Amino acid sequence: METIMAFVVGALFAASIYMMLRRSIVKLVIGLILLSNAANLLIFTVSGLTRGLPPLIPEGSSLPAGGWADPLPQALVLTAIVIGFGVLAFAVVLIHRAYEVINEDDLDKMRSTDT
Amino acid sequence: MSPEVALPVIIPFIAGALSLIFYKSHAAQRWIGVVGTGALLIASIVLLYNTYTQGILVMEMGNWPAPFGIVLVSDLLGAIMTVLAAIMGFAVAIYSLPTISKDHEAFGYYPLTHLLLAGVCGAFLTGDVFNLYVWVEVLLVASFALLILGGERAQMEGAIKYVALNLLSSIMLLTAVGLTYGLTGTLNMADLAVKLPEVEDQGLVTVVAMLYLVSFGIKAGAFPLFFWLPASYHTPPVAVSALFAGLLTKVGVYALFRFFTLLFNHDVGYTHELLLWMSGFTMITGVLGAAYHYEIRRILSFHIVSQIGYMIMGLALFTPLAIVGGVFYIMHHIIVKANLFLVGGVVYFLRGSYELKEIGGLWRTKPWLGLLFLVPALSLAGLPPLSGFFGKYIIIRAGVEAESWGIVAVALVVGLLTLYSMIKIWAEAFWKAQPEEHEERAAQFERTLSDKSLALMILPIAALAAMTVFIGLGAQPIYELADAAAEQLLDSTHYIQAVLGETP
Amino acid sequence: MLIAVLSGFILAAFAPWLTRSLGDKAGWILALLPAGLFAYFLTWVPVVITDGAQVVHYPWIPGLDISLSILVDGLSLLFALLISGIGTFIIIYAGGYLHGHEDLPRFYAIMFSFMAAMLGVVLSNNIITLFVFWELTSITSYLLIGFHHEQKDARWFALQGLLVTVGGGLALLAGLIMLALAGGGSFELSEILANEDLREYGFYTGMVILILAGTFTKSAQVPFHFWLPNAMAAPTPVSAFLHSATMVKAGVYLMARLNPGIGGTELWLYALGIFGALTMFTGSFMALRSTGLKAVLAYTTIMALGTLTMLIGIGTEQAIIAAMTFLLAHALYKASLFMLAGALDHETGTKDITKLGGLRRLMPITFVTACIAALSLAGLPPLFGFIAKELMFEAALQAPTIGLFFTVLAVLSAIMIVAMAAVFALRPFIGDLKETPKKPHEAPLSMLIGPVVLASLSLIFGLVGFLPAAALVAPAVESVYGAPIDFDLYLWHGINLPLMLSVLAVALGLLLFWKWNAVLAVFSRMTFIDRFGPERGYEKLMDGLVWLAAWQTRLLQNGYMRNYLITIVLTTVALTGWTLFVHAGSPMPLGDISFSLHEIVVAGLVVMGAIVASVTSSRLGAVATLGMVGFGIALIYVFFSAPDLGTTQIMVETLTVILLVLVLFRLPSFQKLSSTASRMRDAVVAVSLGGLMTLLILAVNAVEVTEPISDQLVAWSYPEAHGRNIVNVILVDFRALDTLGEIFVVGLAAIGVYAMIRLRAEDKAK
Amino acid sequence: MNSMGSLILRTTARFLLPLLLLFSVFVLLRGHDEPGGGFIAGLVAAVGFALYLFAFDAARTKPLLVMEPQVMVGAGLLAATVSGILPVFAGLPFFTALWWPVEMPGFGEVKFSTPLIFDIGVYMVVLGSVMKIILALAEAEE
Repeated sequence: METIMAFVVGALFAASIYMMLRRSIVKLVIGLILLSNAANLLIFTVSGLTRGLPPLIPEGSSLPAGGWADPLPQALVLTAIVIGFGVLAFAVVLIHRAYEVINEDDLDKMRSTDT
Repeated sequence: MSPEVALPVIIPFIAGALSLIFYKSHAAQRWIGVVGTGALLIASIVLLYNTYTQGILVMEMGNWPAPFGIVLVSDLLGAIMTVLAAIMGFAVAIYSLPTISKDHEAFGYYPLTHLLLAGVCGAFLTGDVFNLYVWVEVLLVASFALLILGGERAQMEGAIKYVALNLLSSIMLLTAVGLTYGLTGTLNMADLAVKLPEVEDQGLVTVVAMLYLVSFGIKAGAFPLFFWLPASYHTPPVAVSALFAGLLTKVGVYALFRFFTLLFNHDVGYTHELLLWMSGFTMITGVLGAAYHYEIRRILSFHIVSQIGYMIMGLALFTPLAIVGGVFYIMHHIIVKANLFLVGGVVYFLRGSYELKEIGGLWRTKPWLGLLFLVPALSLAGLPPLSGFFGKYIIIRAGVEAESWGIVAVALVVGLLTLYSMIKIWAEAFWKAQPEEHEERAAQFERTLSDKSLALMILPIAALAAMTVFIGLGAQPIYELADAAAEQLLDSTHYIQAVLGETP
Repeated sequence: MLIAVLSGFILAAFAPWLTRSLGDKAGWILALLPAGLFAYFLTWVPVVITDGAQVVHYPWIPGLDISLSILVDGLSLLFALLISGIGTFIIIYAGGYLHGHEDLPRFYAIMFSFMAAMLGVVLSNNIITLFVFWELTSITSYLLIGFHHEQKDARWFALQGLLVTVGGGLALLAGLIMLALAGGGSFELSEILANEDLREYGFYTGMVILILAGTFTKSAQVPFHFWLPNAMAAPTPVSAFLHSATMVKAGVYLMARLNPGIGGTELWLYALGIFGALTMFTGSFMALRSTGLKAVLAYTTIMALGTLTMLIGIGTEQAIIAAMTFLLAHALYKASLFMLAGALDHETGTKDITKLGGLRRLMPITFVTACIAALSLAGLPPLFGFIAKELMFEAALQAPTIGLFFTVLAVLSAIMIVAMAAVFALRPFIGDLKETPKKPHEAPLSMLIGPVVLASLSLIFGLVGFLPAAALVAPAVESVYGAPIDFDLYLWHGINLPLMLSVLAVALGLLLFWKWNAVLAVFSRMTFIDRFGPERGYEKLMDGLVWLAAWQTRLLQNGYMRNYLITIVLTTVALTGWTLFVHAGSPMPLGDISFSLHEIVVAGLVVMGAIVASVTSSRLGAVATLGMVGFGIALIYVFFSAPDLGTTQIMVETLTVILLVLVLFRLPSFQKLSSTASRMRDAVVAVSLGGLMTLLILAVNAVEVTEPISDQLVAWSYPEAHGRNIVNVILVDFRALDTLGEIFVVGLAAIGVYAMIRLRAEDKAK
Repeated sequence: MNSMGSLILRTTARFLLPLLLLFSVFVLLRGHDEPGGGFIAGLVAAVGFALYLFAFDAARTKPLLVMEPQVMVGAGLLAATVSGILPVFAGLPFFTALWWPVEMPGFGEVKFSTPLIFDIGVYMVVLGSVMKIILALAEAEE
């Protein structure tokens, strides 16, 4: 399944970059959301996929029964998801606000700070 | 256990949380701002002193031994960077008192700056790659929010690029961390330093190193990844610009130094050669961008880029002297660059514009401001006997010793062009007479600026200028510090032993 | 000794205050410092004559091999005496010249810094310290040249001088570092020059070129000479100091200083000899074309600098003797002439020679002094300049190679200099009185004392040449030559070839003077010299720089977000992909491809969702498919043993979609903005990164990790950390710091969002 | 909000909010042993308030939060940070878990601990932040 997931993650990365390259700021943000998801899934995948062995310790035992899925990447991904949420909430409101100020959805018309 | 290692993170966290709780009282926030950053400064100096006298300090968070929990590690580089961050924080906190508007205070300026500092210090002190990612995000989101405070059009335009490109960088960092864990099963930097060389396919390690290189390269504003910086740095209030200029890119530079000395030193011929090319182009493109512009903050922003090149050059040459030069350069640069932005702010408050073509006459009316500008400006250009000269001298000497003529030539020519743009600001803003068509605005701005405000702005500027002069004239102790830091960087056994408590 | 060198800086700090409180007498009192220094340096003369060179060591930055050690030998002492001696008169002179000027206080501050920096250059034994002072002279002279800074020209010329000299200075820095390496690592001149095999250094040629780049720019050698005449934008006291004893002489000093160590090679001879001779000729020729009092003098300075460089390059005994004698002679008459030029300008209001005439009655002292100094400039007996010029001819004639070339150029220059000396000394004073902007009268004492004393010295030294030879010139010659030479300086040394050449030069020079008006008319029509001179090169270079800067900045920082993104993504793909291709050895294994139906369905949905989201033209469609991707990923987490992740992902996804719906639908609907071609390009870029990530995952997955740190965490989770949900234990205990950072991120985002929205609300309220 | 169907929504919201809050506390407390934890719990509570907000309006929702969301974020951050500092006073490194088992009548033994304080801090920050964003958006609407 890792191999298949590798392609899924690749597709997510490709789709997100493609979205970010569009001129609309909305698509830019959707691309960012996809990108964040893609990276999370990548971490989850590269540390190995395990079916049906959540890292929970049953009552009366001190180790999960019958092996476990690596809990550390899960914790990392969880942190990353939450951070991603915070950042993207900001980004979403930012483009909203930017649209109100600039009255443009087109990134090509937002060049005044560079030139 | 060394609790002082965690203080530079904890103090701004508490100050930030308190500022949020007292968000209705601006006076309380101002006090927390000054006291909090002052406490941070003291804590960081203590940390540096202890690190210098006792060697690398380690704090195992939660009492979980490394490499299993998160460790905070204060080696000399980390401690030096923390002190610099604290100096910046304190200077900007004072400078903010007269320059930050009520609106900005109402919408979280103070908590944001504290948390930005927390993120920066955390990034400098952490000994864990994923934790580094978290700190980078903390400082990034804080910087996002600071960047848009005010909500002007330019800020929005700049912020979109800043946010998008920096998020891309963070995602790459996250990806690289994930791959690193997939390769080695560990996140602790010291442990990684042990386990990365054991990875069978060393080529794959280099591949992951490239991802880190790009990610930190974006953060550092290196060529060809720097676009977000000149697009946004000139848009927020000048105190924020100064803070950003001093600190944010340096997190990227710091991370490059950390990763490409401690973790990725297995294929120096390849990775550091790449860094060398990167540094050369970074210097050139940055300095040319500055030569093109006529707006003080834009000029200064592009110079951040070009100066980053010198620091990376120190790392890329990878000789002991070059690393010393790199560390020295970072110390000098943070102080000088932030100070230039602060002086630029004073110019603005006296003249009402950052456009060089619209201002002038300051040497006649405010000669002391001229001196306070010349010190950091000439230092930035690397003129003796100021701090920048010695930084550049060490790096150039390292380049000559390594017989890397190309990069030495680039570094020298870029130095001259840096002088050119500093002199451009000097000649236009200070020497030239105030253009008549903008005289009215200038007079009005100068009238509205109270003496007390001006004094509060000059105080940090003068202090930073004094530091610049001191680092220049009294370069020996600073050199010794940089030398000791470089020695730790080049011999990773110090670091590994301090963290893991064993000889690798 | 160190205090002597640095005293200028100390006084500079107080100079503005002193100037204000001392009022009219400021110049006279401030001049006590250089006068004292002069006396102090004089006391060293017997020491050096009897005991040879002295090194005094003061530490500074030992870690970087930088010290404040001071080298006192004949050469440095000669320079130090010139700097402090002439400096004394300059300070007095400036008090008169800039009398009542509002910027006089800061002028003195910069002037003393400049003087101290110059003393530092000639007295430093450490080459880096020498360089520090070297650059300080550049920057302080910049501030001096731009004294009239509200004039555009002054700013422009000041910048020109700065860029040329600092540019050369940077090359010099590299050259000096190489010099230290060549000398085995010591940065002390006394140790470096004691080294015999500097010339065998592997990069000798490069080192010499870099060092000469520094000295040639500083000492205004062709083709860098153009900045020097332009530097006359400075007030006259500055020009007088700059041209006679300081700044431009720094380059000469350094070449002379290094001559015993790295000189004597063919490269050295040809580089210095040819460039020096050409500079000498160019200077004289340009002087002939000039009509400004200061311009004439500036070009004769270039002539003198060229002569000195040529002589050092020739490097024979006679040449070095000639060089040191000429150096002293030039300093005396040049300072004097410049101050006189300033006096004329100051009292008449014009610097144009053709507009001056008949002043001999109104300014008699000026007239007589000018005549004496000009005679020395022209190299006529019984002035000191004559001795120097005779020696120079002799050295040129006896040069080891291309002696004829040197001699011809030297004689040609001498002819023109004779003419210009006559022009300078006679034209403003003889003939009928001409109308001038100011009513002329004799200059005040403060402005005359310097020229009178210095011109008298020219005369005295000429008459009793053995005095300076014994005391000043001989030790300097020894330093430069590297070995003692016995010689005497006499006015009369028989009828020989140099004397014949002198006679010829004087005769032809006077002829030229007689016909100067006609000559000027011809030469001033030769505008191609101005059009194609090196100064145009400098201007073109500056224009080119501005153009290049504009071009590259517009190219790179073009404001188009997608260009930035494409650059970054392609850089990533190139760096990572190339490294993967070249360095990662093992062939990519395909890994585990087992799957069950529900997994593959969800995976397919995620991919489909991503693709649809990126091509759909409907906003709702994009948001819905985005949600689909998110929930699909949540399911994948659940399938692969991560219930916490699944729950969190669902929650977050729900909130994200709500936010998007709340916010995005106030924005305009999607438009097709890009062309098909750019879509294709974007698709290629996107797929290349996606493919790269796939390859990376496959490669990393093939690596077996034996002992991940998480094993230990699992083992500790219940017994040590009292928790059964290991993921949560990691979050709140093992890696609580991450979580702390994480909630700060969330809090920060909330502040940011709040600020953005509320600020908008306030905008509306206004 | 439109009035059509809002009656049902209001009734549901009134009914659901306490339930969701209770559930969120439950998720928070069991998080150390079963899937859950401060973050998820905070989101659950936020969803409850969000529902209430949609049903009524910002003005009526705000008082239910007990404190200003901004203050709640600050307090949560402070609680989490302080929970990390507490062990220092016991001479242990930052974030070392301290456990105080407390016998609670009816619940049995409850493990009161610094990780729990930490998780409560997380809960408050998440709830406060989300509410702050949503309230700000809603107020801007009105």
